[in-house]
Amino acid sequence: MQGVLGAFHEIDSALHAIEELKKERFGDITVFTPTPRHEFEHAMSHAPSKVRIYTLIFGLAGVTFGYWIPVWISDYWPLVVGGKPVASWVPYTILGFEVMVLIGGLATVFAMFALSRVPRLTMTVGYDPRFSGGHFGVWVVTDPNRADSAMDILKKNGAEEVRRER
Amino acid sequence: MTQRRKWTAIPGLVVLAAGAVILSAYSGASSSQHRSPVQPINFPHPVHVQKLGMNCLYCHFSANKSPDPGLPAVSTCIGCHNLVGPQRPATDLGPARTSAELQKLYKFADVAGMGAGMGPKAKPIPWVRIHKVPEYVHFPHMRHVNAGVTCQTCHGQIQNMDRVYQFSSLNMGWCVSCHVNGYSAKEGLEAAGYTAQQQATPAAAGAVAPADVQSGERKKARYDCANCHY
Amino acid sequence: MATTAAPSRTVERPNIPSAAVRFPAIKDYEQVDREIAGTLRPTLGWFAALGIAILCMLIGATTWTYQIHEGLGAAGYQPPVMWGVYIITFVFWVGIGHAGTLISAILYLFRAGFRTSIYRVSEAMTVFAVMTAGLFPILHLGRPWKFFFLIPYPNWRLIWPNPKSPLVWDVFAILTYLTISSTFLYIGLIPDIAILRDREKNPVRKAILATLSLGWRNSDREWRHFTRAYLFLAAFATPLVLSVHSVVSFDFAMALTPGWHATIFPPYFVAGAIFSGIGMVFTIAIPLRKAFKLEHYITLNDLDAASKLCLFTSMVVGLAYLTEFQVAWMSGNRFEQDYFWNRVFGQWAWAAWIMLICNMVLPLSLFSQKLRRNPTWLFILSLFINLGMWFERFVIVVPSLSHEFEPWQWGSYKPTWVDYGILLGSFGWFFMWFLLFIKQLPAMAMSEIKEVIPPRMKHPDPQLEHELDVGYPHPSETGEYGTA
Amino acid sequence: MSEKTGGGVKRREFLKVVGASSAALATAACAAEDTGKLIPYLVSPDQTVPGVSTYYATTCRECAAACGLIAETRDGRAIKLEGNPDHPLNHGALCARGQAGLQGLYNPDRFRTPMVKEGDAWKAIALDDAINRLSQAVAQGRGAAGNAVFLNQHESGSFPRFLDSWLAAFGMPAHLSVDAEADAAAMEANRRTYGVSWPSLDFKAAKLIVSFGADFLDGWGASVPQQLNYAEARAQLDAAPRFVYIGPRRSLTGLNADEWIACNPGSELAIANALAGKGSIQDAATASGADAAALQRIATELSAAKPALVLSGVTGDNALDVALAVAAINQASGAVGTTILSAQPITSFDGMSRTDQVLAAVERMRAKQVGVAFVRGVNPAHSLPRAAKFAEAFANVPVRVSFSSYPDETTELCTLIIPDLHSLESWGDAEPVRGTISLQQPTMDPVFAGTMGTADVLLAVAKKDAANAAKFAATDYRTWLFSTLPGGDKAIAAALPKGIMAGSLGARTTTVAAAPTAAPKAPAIAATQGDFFLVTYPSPVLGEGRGANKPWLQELPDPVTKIAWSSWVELHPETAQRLGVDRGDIVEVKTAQGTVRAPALPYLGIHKNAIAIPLGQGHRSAAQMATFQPKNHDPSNVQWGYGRYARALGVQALDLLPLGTDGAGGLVLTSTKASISKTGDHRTLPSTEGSARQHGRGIAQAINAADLNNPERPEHEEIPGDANHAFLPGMRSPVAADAQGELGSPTSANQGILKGMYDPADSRGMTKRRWAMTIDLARCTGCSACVTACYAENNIPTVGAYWQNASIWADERPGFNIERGREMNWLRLERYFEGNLDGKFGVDFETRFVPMLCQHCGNAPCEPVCPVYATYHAPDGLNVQVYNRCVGTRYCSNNCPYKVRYFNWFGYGESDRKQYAFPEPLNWQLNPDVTVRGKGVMEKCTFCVQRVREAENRAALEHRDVRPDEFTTACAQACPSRAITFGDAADPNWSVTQVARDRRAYHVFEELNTYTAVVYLKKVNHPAAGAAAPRG
Repeated sequence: MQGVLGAFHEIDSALHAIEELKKERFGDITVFTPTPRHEFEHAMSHAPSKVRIYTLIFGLAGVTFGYWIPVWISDYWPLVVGGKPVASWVPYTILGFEVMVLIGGLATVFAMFALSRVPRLTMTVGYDPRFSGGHFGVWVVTDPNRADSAMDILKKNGAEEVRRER
Repeated sequence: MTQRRKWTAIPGLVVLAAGAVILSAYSGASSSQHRSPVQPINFPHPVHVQKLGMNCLYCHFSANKSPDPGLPAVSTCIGCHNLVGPQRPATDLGPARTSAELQKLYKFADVAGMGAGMGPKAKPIPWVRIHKVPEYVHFPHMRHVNAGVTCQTCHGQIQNMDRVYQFSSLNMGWCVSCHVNGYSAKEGLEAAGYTAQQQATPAAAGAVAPADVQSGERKKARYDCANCHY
Repeated sequence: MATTAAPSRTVERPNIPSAAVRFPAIKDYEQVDREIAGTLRPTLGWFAALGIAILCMLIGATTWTYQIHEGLGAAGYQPPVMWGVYIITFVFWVGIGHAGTLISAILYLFRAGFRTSIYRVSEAMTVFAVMTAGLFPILHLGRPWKFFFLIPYPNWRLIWPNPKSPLVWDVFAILTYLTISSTFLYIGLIPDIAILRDREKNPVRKAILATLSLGWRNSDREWRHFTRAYLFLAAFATPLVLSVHSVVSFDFAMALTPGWHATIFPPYFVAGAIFSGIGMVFTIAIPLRKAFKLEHYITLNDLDAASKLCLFTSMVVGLAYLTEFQVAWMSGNRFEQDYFWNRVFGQWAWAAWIMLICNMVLPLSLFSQKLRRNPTWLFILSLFINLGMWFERFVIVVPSLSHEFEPWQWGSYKPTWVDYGILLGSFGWFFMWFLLFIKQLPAMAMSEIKEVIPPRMKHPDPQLEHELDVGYPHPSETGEYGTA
Repeated sequence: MSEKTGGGVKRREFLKVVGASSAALATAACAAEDTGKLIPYLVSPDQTVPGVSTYYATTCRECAAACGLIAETRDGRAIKLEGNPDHPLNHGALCARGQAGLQGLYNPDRFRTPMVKEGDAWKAIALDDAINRLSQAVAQGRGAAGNAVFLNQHESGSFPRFLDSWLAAFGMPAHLSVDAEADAAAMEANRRTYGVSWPSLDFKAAKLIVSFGADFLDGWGASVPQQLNYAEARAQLDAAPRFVYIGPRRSLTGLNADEWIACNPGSELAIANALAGKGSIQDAATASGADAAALQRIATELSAAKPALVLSGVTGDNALDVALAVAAINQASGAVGTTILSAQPITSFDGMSRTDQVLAAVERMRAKQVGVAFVRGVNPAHSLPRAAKFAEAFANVPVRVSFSSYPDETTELCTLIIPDLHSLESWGDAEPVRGTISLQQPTMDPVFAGTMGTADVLLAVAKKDAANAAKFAATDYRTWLFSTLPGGDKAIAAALPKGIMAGSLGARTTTVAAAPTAAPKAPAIAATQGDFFLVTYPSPVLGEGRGANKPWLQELPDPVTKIAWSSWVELHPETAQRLGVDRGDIVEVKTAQGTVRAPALPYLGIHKNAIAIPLGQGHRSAAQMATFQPKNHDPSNVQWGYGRYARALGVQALDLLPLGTDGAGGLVLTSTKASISKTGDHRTLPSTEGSARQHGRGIAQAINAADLNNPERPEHEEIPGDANHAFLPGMRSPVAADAQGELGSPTSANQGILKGMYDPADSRGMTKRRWAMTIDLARCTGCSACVTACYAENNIPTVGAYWQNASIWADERPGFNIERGREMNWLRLERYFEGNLDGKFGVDFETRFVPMLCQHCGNAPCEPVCPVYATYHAPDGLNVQVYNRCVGTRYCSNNCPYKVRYFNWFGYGESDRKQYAFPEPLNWQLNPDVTVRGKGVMEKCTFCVQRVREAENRAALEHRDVRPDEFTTACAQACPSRAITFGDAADPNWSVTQVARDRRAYHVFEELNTYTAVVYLKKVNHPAAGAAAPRG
């Protein structure tokens, strides 16, 4: 996998570069930004994250389990306490809720990891330490023969540094 | 791609850990099952029970009338063993035989030898206890014996043990599952080592009426805490 | 986030809407990294503080060991007062924890700008407070070595915890809360760890940071899912906060003890928790801001906004106090009436009045804008609030138990050195973790601060400019962050 | 001691001690656990089955009355004392002191071997050595009459006769039969009037009971039979006799009275005469400071009441005169033969010597006329006033022999100690009532091999003596005894199982001098110096001090003041206000004879002009004692004074008294005035009392006899939640929810598919039962025997000893744990005052006693809050506490409205701890059927579940169901008022169901909807005509 990496210091230049790259049909573009900016989301126009689905599914699973376990426990060894029904479901709502939050929350996080390919065990090409600092990066995956045009576009739009990576 | 497979390993580990916990919880790890200590005198249950056909209640005399099964007094041993026993002078029944274990018994009982009574320096035999439930558990032997539960159900086939070992885990779960699911006379007799046809005969079944054996209905017992813990 | 607010080009009047709080003194991303990463260098004062914290923690640990060996009698329990300092301190720490989640989650959902600078500190505070609180339920057990009886797991005894007991609800609630809030903290930390990783020269530390950062690359894809997940987590944490302290309040409300058996407890406890939490945030953030020279991050506007929240919750709590008395008065229940009379005018008046003054009266000072913007006063006040909230729990636990239905068994309560030793230990334990935290990981969310400061631009065009909303006079002109 | 018991002992120690520790640390229950050894008998004992109790009938020797005992023994050890149902005296009941006899038997301070004093040091010697030394001593003592003094504890039976014959054989004067608690004046008056020293009293027959300081419920005379009878009398409800108590202090008996006439000490005679019509009411009123109108009213009542029962227990210098005057009143009201049954005398007190005789003997000692002195079971160095200078006189006796089993003040002054056997280890007899012999037989082998029955010692000495060997041929005292008892061996063998046999013992050589000796007469109290009359009285629990080394008795709160492990000075609240003295302030009480300092206790029940100090504490050693090391089990570490539990406890009030006897030669306890002054110090009194008022919460309810048949029962308005008691839901079904038909699954509430063992149709069928209890407050006198019974049955640890606190930076005060409310009494006796609310200090206040124990609620608040099911509701209606499951959150206790749950703050049950409550051999008394609780667990009343199970097991073995009233709880069994009934409320054949139907029935805190299984029956008051009884 090889491509061209451009480091920008100003956000607007980075945005313009992306727009032009898209015009030139450069497909696989990745933006590195120190902090989430809506401008890039608009520019990249990706579909919204799918995390929510996992949250929903596992949240429902959690609440079911959280209700079921106390009922099962009470029934498993039916001891009467305080003259209450052996399995009194009302207070079990609390357990249901807590377990829902626990499982739902953890599922959300793991889903986020999964979708954004984290943990990434090896630093792959096309990243520069500056991108966690003050710089915005644009990484274009392209074949060598079109690389030069990509580099031109990046330079033209005021990239501080442009380099080829393979 | 490789990354994906790598990170899927992480939840895998979590699952493994959980499994380990559950396993350890259910294994008898927390009981002294199969413990088989060396006794001061290697008392051969098989000889007394199988060969001589002695009833458990001969020595464990209060098992059917007291929570405490009863432990034979030294005098009980001597009662027989200053007359009979493997240490036997040569007679027309056979050549002289002697037994090291019996010598130990005579030492404890301070018995001069065959035919002599117990001496003044007699000491009780410090048997090593094997089957023990904690002090906060009250186990009334007589209730179980009189309900027809065979000794072997809990103690295993002592009659075949050259050295007695703890047969059951004596875990609370072990007790309770029998109280809840009930005791079947048939299974009890099988545990005691009776064959199917033996079970039919009242004699073999001992306390158990063959009727129960046939019906196979299970005797259940209370399983609330205060039944044993107070 | 904060960027959605309307632009304003004039000098901010102090009473700005809390959503519009900004960092005028912060020019660009590099400055953020420089200044905040700069706070991580260990200092002598830090080592001293850490040493003291660890010492206190050890005192607590030793005392606990002694108590386990000797039996709970070593503590000052005096039947019928069967709960004492330990439960009081448990509720106290759980309460502290709540403000953290409130600030990091609820204010996140409400887009409150002043959250950005203090949320990392308070989230960390939450985690460590809950870690501290979690010790006490075990610590106050008669047989702490049997605490696992409370945990639902398959066991050979075939018997499980009693799901009808509020204490079991506690187990679920506290464990969930600890898990979720520490996850929340960690997730928020990942991008910052990545920043540290990229700034780090030392290969060993770099490797560690790289692992902690899970190879975070700030790519648009990561950010896309990250912001989503963060939002949902916040959405989960918000009801969780409310539920957890409600559950804690059930420990009391579910009992029929006079003074406990009240439906008002859940909201009352939640408000109290947030109130005490804000207090603790002040206690921590104000010295921190000074020590780390971050007055232009935690600006007076931030403090001002936070004090308003503090004032509000204080009034909610005060209302709850009064409502309790009114309910007892109108209930016609002589047990309740006797008890509440005894609380304020009897045996326990001194404690009750400490509570009322610290939690109801003193915070009223925050109506004054001057005091709201006076860090010194806020710090002093916060100490009173912490004291007052500890005594609130004291007043709830001890007098109720000492004055129950059965007059023959009315009693008193006097803690012993063991109680105090363990109380001290809990503070040592908390601050030990906190101090370790602030020097290893950034006490402020760099990447989030970057969100609310204008990015560098070559040709500012009006459309974008509107969106990015740059436009402040430099704070040096307004003197907005007088280093009070 | 034979290997047999020895083996058993080892086994038992293993069982219980390990039991304690593993109850505490059950996590150790893993593979590595040491299961210990099984020690068999060498020869199995006859007619005993291991693990099954054997019962022996014997006789109680804790006081002179000689009640009948049933000693429960298990594996060769006595573990519980109960009353003998067949005994004519106590009919199966037993007082606290009687039950505590067990702690005399197993007292850790008992002498293990004989000891001889060499220089200042005590040396342990062998028995035969001791016997030799004794024979030499006897050799010195023989000869001139009066050269020897034998002070023996008063007991009825053959031993005194044996003793006298032995003394005679050696030319020594007859022994003195001493009982420091006896009321000589009353006995003298009885003898003069009725010809017997103690008639039995029938309160039932009386129309009116008037007591001049006669505390017939506190230990005056034969308290158990008197209490039984008094309770029967009060149980007649509206037909019951009214009870008026006249005296300077309201004792336990006084608190039970319907009316109290507070009078100055010494004025009783005037009142008695006035009531008898021999003197003017007005004079009596002025002399006594009582209200003339009240006296007049009582006089008229008395004249109308035929028969009345008037008693005198006055301890002033004019005691005999009052007693005689009272006897006259009785005769006038036709009491003799109806309420005073002189035809059925209680003969236990016959032949008792009087204090003046003892004082005479002391004077002889002082005059160096005594060569040898013996003491057995008496402690004159403590029970005589310091003014008697006993120690100095005793020192003049060259040879001083003590047969005491325990260290005490007198024994410490002796030169030779030959420890006696405990009565539970030895043979004996008594004649408690004429015509019935109560047998005393050993219930177990002696605890310590080095001890020997005094009678056997004397026999051995006689055998060594050429002249007497022939006279005392009997091999041991048992053979001698059997040879003298009527009917011979066969009759005895037949009688032993019942413990009693018909027949009379030979007349004993009386040791009562015909006329009073020249002992100093007490001064008239009015003549002495001081601001207040000083009243000293024997504690109803500790007696004159003999109970002080029994932890059960020390722990048992005084029934009146509810204070344990301490002494105190009672003064009237008004006096306290005047002196600015608060409860617990140390005051100094000063008389011509001495001073004592003790904490003050403002008490409504004492006359404004009087202060009172109880006897019983204040034991002290002549030598300075090193502080006691609870973990030092070395027997040679003798706890001089009165043993470890009496160490550094309270004050000796007798120090204040001048030496004086009354007309009958009895010691005068109310003989001087005293002045009182406040010191700076303060000490929290170790009391189990929280608030003495029930604040109208209806815990102890009462009804006026007049209102009993009155349908609208006016007193109910004031009682919260006082519902219609025809419906007793708590008693009706094991689980209240079941009564509501809701027990079962969430889905089908009333089908209840999840009922399991709670299903009445379940094969395990426990739900047939609902164990329940009724407590009749009209009968309860607050004597607290039930409390001690509970301690004995359930292995409840005592926690008041000063070393039973934490180790580091902790106060070491006797009763510290009680100050902190950490007492463990599963069953406590609450004492509430009614009327005279604070600030108004009249005499017309009422006292209500409530035994408070776990109510075994059907809707138990403690159950649902336990996170681990350590407490839950058993299908047979018990609220169960599972010790080994308990983790100690103490939430259950917080949620218990009755506050009847108790927590093990320290390792009271763990033998390796200094807080251990059962130091060897006290742990032998532990009930093997009850788990010894370790530290950190909650415990509470179990309704004696071990007895329930035992009965069920017995029934199962006999293939039957448990029979109605087949068994009962320990408290109900012991109660000398028969106030407690226990049984199965679901089965109408149990008497408890009948009792619970009573019109007076109520539940405590019924408004809390707890559906309790304990039903209380209201106390019945008999207020003076016109006066309304206080409400509450």
